[in-house]
Amino acid sequence: MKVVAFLCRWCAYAGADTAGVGRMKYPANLRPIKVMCSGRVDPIHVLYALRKGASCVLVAGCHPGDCHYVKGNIQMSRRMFLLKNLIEFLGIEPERIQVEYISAGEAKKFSEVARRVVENAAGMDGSRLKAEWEEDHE
Amino acid sequence: MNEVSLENVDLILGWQKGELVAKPFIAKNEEDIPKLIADFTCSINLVRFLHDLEFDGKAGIFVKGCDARSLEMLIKEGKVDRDRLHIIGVPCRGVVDAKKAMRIIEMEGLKSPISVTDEGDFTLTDGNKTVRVKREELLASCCLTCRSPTPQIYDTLIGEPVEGSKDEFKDVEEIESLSLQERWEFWSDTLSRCIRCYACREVCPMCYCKECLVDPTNVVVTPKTTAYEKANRPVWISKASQLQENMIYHLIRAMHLAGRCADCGECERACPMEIPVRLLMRKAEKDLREIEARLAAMG
Amino acid sequence: MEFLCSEEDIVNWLASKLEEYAVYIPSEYGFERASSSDELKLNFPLPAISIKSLFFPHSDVLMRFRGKEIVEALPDEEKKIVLTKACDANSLKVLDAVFLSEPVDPYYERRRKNTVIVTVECEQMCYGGFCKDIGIEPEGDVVIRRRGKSYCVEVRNSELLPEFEKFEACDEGAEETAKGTKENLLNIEWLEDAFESEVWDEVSRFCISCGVCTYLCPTCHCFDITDSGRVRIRTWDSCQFPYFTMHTSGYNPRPEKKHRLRNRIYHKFSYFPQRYGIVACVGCGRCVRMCPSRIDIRELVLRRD
Amino acid sequence: MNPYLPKPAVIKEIHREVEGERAIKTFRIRPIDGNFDFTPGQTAMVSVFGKGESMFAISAYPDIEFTVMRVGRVTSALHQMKKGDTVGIRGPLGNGFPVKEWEGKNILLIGGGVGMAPLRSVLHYILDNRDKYGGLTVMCGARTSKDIIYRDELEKLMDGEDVWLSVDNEEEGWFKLNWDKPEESQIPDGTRKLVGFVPMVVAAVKPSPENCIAVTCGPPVMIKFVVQNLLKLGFKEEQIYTTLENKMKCGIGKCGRCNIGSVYVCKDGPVFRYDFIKKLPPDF
Repeated sequence: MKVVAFLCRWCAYAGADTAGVGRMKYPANLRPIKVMCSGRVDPIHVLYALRKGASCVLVAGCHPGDCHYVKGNIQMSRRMFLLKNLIEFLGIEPERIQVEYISAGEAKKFSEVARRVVENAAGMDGSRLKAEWEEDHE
Repeated sequence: MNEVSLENVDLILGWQKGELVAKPFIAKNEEDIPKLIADFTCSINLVRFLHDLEFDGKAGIFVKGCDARSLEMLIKEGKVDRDRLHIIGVPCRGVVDAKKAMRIIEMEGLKSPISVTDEGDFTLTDGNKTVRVKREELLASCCLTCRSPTPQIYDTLIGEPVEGSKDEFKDVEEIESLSLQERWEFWSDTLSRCIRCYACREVCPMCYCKECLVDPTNVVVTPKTTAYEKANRPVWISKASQLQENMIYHLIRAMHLAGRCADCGECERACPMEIPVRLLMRKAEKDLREIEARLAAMG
Repeated sequence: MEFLCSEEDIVNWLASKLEEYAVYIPSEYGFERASSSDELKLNFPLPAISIKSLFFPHSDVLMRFRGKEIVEALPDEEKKIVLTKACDANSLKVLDAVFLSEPVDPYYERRRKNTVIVTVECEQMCYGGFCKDIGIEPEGDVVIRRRGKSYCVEVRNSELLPEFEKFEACDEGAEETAKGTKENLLNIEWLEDAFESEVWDEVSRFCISCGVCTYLCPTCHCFDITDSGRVRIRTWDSCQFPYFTMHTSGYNPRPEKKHRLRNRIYHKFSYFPQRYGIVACVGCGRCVRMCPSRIDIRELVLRRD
Repeated sequence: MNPYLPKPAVIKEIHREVEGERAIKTFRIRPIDGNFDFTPGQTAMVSVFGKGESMFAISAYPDIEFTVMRVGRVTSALHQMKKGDTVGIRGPLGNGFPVKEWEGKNILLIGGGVGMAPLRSVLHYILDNRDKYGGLTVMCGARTSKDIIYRDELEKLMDGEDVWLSVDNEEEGWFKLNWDKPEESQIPDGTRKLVGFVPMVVAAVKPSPENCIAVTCGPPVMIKFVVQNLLKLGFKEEQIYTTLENKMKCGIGKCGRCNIGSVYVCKDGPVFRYDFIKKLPPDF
């Protein structure tokens, strides 16, 4: 069971760093991917993660108003809102996609979110979008 | 077609008579003008052909209400130059869906050639046998919920404006009322049929990208493209027609068209496997409208 | 040998085979395996996806890679009975010519052998179809023709003869009149010196380069081989796609849609007959019915009255 | 036998031919089970598992070597491989050169850039069976002297055989041909390194068509003008051979993308005689 986390380099990733420095524990099956801005996360990245077997995808960006690129996080949240609705429409749990706002200082929030997302993913079966036939998923 | 002339335009992109439904047609000479038609058989959205149409000066184009919506969006996106177009608007009372007609023809055993006439309801006849069909049964599905059958942008309008109906997204709500499991069953049944012929994409006026994200073979290669670039292009989904790959294809298409889709229904009419492609676009449209309404209410 | 049977007789015969054979019957979108005798009938539609999908499916795993090892992924052999119409039955001649000629394609061969083709003749051409115009006659191991309320069953595969001997023989005279002598309207001689013709600009003007005509065509057999993860797959491909023939360098021998459409027509009516001696078109009309731009192949290859 | 199934093969040796953006490397490959009989000019599919497979001309004889320019996904993956790595090899495919038919004749090989690769297999074959053939002339051109593949090998060969190297741009120590009238160039005796496009070299060196077979391979433009110049020198169309290339997937005449008219380049080619090519529709 794996969770892919797209973390904004300016805030959420820095938050994860702070959590690491502060020796706060968070589950190891969260696989962080650093992105320049959460707005960079294209729906295809999220779907690709699910296709490759991730149970859940977390997209974490700056708090509204704090985006380094002015409104990348707002665009991300709109995009993910729509994507969640669409996958739900197809019969896939919308909880597979999680959106959070975590600032660089919120180490505690990061570890809590990470734990919550992983626990939530553990409660679900494998994603229906996983391409079982491809046999490439370690 | 008295309202139409080649005086100020190089050519006119229009429709000509075809069996069952009209064919796209380019009128270049005065003799071509009488061949142009604009009626209930003109289902094809001609706006798509503007992307690779070559002409000097101006071109005339026939648009129905839905076609005009896609044209408007393309103008907004800078893909089409409004000043080079002479838009001939055609208020539309709905168009025939060829696939629906063919199903009736097969069922009734009609023989080609078949003529269709619009008398409130439709009449199909091959000379020997005549079949009357209820209007809703033959109209393209998008026509049943069309909000603006009269083009919103035009230079010439042919005929009287037609009142639109209120779109209540009943088809979307029907799916939404199902449980997650039921929805999954519905979509896995329909989307596993997809053969990835990409007709829905190719026929769509809004799908003009030279390089499509989901099609691993369609990459733009110029003499300057480096080997590194070609070698490292991500292949997001495979070419296999597997349910998951098909789903991601349709999800991505819906995401890319959200808020841009004119609901002309071409994708659905083009689909040889009768996948309700429109439904996904309409779901996105409905959600976006709800957000808009909510934001407006918040002031 | 021909036998006179009722629909019930034929359905009973098929039903008796359900255990030994996988019986496939056309549904609206493709061929589906019948699980019980209730699903068997002689009145079925021409499915959107042709018979080729049974022997040459859209996506087929060729092999898997496990480290340095290559694991062949041949399909299981299956004894099949396929109910079909004359057009699809004829298309198998074309596919056989390609896939069973040297070197034999083992994936196709495995699926193709042990197949009994049961062809039900159509009483009239379907909308858009032109099979009878180009002289397509029913092919198959068993050919079923309607004779009033009953059916004349022609058993061409001698192995199946004993199973029908209990039925009364069908008189042959009736068969002759039914076949009729329709003139062959195929008109392809003009292709010989039309390679550079302006016709191709004209017909391809509204082509949108989608794969509908080729994917639905029962005789189109172009494919692509790609690696996806650790699996090598074969998928249908279409000569109408712009990048079908593009070299990695970016050079494309068929860069425009007129070149690609021309190739499709020439392949079916000129190149294929040159190579294998048969025309690669069976007149099923799928491309005519489904083309989003209403391009009609009949206008190119049929003599107009 | 499954014709789609590659045999595992080990990379025995890698030789860097050309560096830079369009790097070229030659890979010597040995199938693990050892069997692989081919004739010069035949091709094979080389697989990089998980990346795909590509068709290459076999560029040596009797060793199995492939000279690969880095252009796309598979070739880039190949370029990253090391000695001892495993690839897949499927073949030999295609028709190859009719080297048996050519016995007793003079052979003229004209290659441009990476197009020299298939000609090298013929070269090796002729050197192995040197007594069966008459005179041997090799002309090999590239953009610069650094882009000439097999340069060491060809320079060594200059001692005994008639080998000409050429580059497109002027370089020190290389004799510049008359640009406007190459046929009037006065090439000093013993000079074998020329500046000029390959077709110009053909015009300047003036090989005799007498009992000669000319084989040319390279970029399409080069082939076109080389053939023109050969015809001017009195070569007959039946004396000229070339190879064609197209996008290929199956390599066995089934996948339908490499056709030129009714001919599949992968199965019926890649070697064609010029009089045959002239009859094909201009679709390549």
